[in-house]
Amino acid sequence: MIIGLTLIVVLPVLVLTPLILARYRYGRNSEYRPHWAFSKIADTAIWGVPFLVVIALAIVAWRGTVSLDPYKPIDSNKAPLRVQVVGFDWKWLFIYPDQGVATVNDLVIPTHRPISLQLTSASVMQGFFVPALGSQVDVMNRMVTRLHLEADQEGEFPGKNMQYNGKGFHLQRFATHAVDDEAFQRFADRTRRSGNALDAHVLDALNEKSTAAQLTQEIEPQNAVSKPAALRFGSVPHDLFQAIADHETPDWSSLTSKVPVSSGPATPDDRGEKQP
Amino acid sequence: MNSTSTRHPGLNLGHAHGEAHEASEELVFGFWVFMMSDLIIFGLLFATYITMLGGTAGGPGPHELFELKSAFIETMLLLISSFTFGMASLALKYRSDRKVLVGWLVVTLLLGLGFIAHELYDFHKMFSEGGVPSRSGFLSAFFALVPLHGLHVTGACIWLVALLGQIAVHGLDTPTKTGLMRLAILWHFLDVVWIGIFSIVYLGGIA
Amino acid sequence: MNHESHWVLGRLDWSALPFWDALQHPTTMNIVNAIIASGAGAMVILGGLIAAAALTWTKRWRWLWSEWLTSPDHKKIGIMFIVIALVMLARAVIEAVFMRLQQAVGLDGGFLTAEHFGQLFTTHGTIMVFFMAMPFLTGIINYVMPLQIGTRDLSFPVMNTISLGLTAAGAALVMVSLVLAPFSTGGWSGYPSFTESAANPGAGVDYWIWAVTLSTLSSTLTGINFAVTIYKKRAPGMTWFRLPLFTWTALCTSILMIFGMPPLTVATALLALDRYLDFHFFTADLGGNMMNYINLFWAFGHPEVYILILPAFGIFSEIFSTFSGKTLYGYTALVIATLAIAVLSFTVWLHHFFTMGQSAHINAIFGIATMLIGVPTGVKIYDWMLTMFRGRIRFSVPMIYAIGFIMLFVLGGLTGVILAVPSVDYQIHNSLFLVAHFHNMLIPGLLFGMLAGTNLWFPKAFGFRLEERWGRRAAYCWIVGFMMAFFPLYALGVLGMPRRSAAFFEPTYLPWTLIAGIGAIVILVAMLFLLLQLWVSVRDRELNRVPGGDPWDGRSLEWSVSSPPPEYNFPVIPEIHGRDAYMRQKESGGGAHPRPDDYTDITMPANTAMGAIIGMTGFLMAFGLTWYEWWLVMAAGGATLVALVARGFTRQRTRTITAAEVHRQHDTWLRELASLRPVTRAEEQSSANRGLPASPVEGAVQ
Amino acid sequence: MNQHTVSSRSTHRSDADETAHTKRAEQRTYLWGFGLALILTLIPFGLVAFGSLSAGTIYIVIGACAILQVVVHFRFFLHITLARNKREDLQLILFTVLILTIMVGGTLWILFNLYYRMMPDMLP
Repeated sequence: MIIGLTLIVVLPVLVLTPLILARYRYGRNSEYRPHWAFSKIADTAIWGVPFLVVIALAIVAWRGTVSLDPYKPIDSNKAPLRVQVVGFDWKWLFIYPDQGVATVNDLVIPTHRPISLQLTSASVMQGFFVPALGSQVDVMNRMVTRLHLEADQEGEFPGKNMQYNGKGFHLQRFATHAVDDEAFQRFADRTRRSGNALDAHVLDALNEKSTAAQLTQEIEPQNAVSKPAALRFGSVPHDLFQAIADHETPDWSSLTSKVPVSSGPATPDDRGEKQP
Repeated sequence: MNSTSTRHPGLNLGHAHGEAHEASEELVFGFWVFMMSDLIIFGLLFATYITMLGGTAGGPGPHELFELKSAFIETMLLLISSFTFGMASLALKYRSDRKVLVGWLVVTLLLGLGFIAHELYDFHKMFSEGGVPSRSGFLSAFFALVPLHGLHVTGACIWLVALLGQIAVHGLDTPTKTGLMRLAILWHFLDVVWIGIFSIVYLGGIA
Repeated sequence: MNHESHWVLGRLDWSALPFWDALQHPTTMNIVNAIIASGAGAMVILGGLIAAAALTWTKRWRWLWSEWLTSPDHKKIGIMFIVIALVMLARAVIEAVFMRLQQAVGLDGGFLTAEHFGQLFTTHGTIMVFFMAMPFLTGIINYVMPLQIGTRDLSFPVMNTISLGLTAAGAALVMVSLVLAPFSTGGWSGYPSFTESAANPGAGVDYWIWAVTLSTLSSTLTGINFAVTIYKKRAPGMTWFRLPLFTWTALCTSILMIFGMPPLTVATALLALDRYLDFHFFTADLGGNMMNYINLFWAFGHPEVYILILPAFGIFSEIFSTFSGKTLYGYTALVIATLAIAVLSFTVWLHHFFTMGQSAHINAIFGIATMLIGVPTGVKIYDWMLTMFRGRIRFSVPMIYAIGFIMLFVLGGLTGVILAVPSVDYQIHNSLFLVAHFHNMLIPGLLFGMLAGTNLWFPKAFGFRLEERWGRRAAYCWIVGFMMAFFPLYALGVLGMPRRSAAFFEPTYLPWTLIAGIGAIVILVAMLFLLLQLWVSVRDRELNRVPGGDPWDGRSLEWSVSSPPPEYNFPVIPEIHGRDAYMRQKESGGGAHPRPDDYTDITMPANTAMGAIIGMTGFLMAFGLTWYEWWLVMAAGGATLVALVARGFTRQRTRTITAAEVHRQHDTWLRELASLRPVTRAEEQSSANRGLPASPVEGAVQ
Repeated sequence: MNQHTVSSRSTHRSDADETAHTKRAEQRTYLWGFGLALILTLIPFGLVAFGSLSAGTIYIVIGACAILQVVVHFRFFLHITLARNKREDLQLILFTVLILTIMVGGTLWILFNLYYRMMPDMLP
């Protein structure tokens, strides 16, 4: 659509320029009018047509921008899944506040269900982007941005940081696993049962400038070789995200023990859309 | 008379100055352009200051740090100095006795120095009350905007001293005259910027 | 990095040497990178030594000082600006080739360390914008604009030398960073908080800040100088709507410099305050936020885009008209379009950060404003096509660049409109699509314009034409190399490859990065051909000499004087009666070079060391600030103040060239002119072209 | 201009009178300017120091007085007028005001919108 409209202006240049060059090249004795410098018809066309095209484009752009605003929740009959994203140097932390779990560089989401993301950075500015799922958005220290995504099919989609943040920048990648509802539930349960606690020691390690592989080496040396960069935490301070965004200490006392208490279904309630 | 004023708009030496009047044409216009470029810098610092008003980070804010009295004294010093520089410009334009011109210039210089001294004293007091630029974003913005104006006044004072020196060495020749013209514009311009600081930073902060 | 400051050396110590790191950690990769970095540093030192040795050998130091470095002549200053631009272009192109090669083999690795790669893209961008593009266009405007409006110099010739000095100082600082490393890795836009001392404590960002600041000051002064010159120094009869189009674009560029540079000055100054004095503008804590930096940077950055592109538009306007043997189509429309672009360019800066999280309505409004700029730009393109329409088009080197420009630039415009739609930008922001887009605008737009302008005006400046064959080869290589190097980047961007990636892990990228790598090599070949063109041209200069001064059957005043022009440009200031002043004179049949009734004494500005002094003190101050050598900063700052005050006390500011001398020089030239054979355009590219065209209509028709 | 190059004794005489006259007029201009500026400084100062108006009203008064005082300075000290023959610097100043409005207005608009959406604690 946008390209088509723009081509109305661009294509004549690409076609007519070679024709003019061929016809009026020196020595070919085509019509020569060295003082011809104005034509009302031509001027009306070259001002008018681009102007009309821009008006059309403006309407398209306005509508698209407003309807595809990353802050705008996606219409769906399912309640959105809340995920909180923190950009560290050079890895991503994903917190599932309603499931009480967290992962590093491993975003597992159910398909056909809106995902409501809150994002911040614990370091410098970064750009959160899963090309296959839609918009990117900048994440910044002490600020919380929003993004709404939805996966239409199952699969593994690469995600990246788009904003340069130092020498580990190109390694700051993560995998998005879109799975069905049950698989997601299994992931949440298994993580809650088996994962480590995201305690002060882990947060310190996250804050260091390291890639996910180096991080795994540090906090789970036994797993570093077998499944690098797939750290999962079954217990997370309930205010971790907001504490990071506000530069405060999380409420470590809210950490549960490694053995999980069985919990109800992980459907978020209305609180989900509000900031804690 | 009219034909000359069309060529030399704004602050000017007057046709009677012949060569200097002609030479000032480009110089003064160029200086105006420079001032306008400088004004953009001030404008953006004002904008930055306003956007940083919320960034006190728990530190002292306008109410704790600003004193209306000293801001008023500084305003008066600058306003009077603008007037005295105006008198100097007239003395130059109408070829009054050189002593009259130098007299007005010295008065202006003293007022300018008084302004700087008072401002430094203000900053000193703010510092002693914990109002240092490294305390918060708000204070950073304050200490970028207001001292930059102060630096401009300092520069203008140095320029004024240099011009007084030139008058002593070379007399009132064309370069001295055009220099005084441009300094006049700078001086009045700094007063205009101060209106913004007085109104937005001090009055707006305390109101 | 040692943060204990030595009282003389500040923070400077052994670790600043480019091979230091490899000595400490001798891994293969570190050694490879150290060799590359040390080689670059060695080239800087060697280049300096060779230049110094050559000057000493040929006993040219005095000549350099009195004929060039202290000359207030706008023509010489223009040439020196262009020399800086070309040296810096060579460095930045080599860096670009390294980056493309790294990405060509960058699947899972590559040969450059991420740190080294970060410095490469930062210096590449910084140099290309501030030390290649800006000096290049400043140089060309400096040289051409006063000749086009019929005046003898700029309004403020001494300030012009200071502008040159400041740009040279900034360029020198960037060059020194090769020897005493490192440079910033924060990209040419230097976003905090990555560039804050918390994340980047080293000297790199400080190098960047001061180099950019020097360049910004230089450009602000240049803008003021140009604008006042065009306002106040036009020849009698040169009314606004008789100005050549290049001068119009020069005026708009200078207005953009005057009002567009201050936001950058503010942004870098506040960043410096953060880094040096612990202020909190853009830090993550204590009430700072980096969003204002990004806002300020692009409030400069977008006008800057048009600072870069408008002079090229002006050059192309001259070229299309001259090499089609035709009046420019739609002069008034072109002027209005230029003015519209200049004003609109201040209203679109937010489109550089659509993804930062502001409301959709703000994004949409700025997106639409961006598209609006497309209208006057499109009008310009069509005006150029209609200029060629019904003309007699000659394919000289400038025209080849111009045609390459017009075809490629509209593609860049197309992708620009795509990026201007915020919802689309969310998909491709900060990807290689963006990189491809702005290179698509700046290489065909700016760089082709500058190279075309160099080919066009070189004979004016040096008295002989540039060789055509190598010129054409260089132009074709530029066009092909550009397409190969940057069209694949569009694809990579759509595939989601982020810009500034040292390496990648998706095998699907590989074919594209390989093609782009080959394209970069072709561009390197183009650079080589440019060098060859220059060498062959200088070697065969007698064959291509154009003493007549008008090799292209030119239309504006600069072609009416000898090549090279006398230092006072015009023996007698011409009287202007219409657009295309010189062509009008040629067509009127009254003789293209009338002999004036009488000559008068000409007063020219005397040589001055101000530019050299301020350049030197500016460099030392910036260097001292970068390495925390406070004594140096104080000394250089004091010297600057003393120099400025002392300049105020000098009175020997001009010198006079007598009427008799002017008369004698003009006579000599007119006699030489009379001996030349006028040539038709068919012989334009042959050595028969001595710079005297046959009468216009007949010459073009043949 | 030509009137002055042609100088006879009688025109010289009237020139001197005229000069004295314009000098007085210009002095009056400066006095007027000083007086007006003083008043426009004192009004908001007095209101802030001693008045008890609502914050909104005070901001409006401060803003209005500041803008008026800027105009006064330009008119009486810097001699920028609307007279037809002085357009060049007026154009320059008006263009600067336009650019300032765009840049400052845009900055405030963008940043406060960003604060509102992303860091509400920065809102004053």
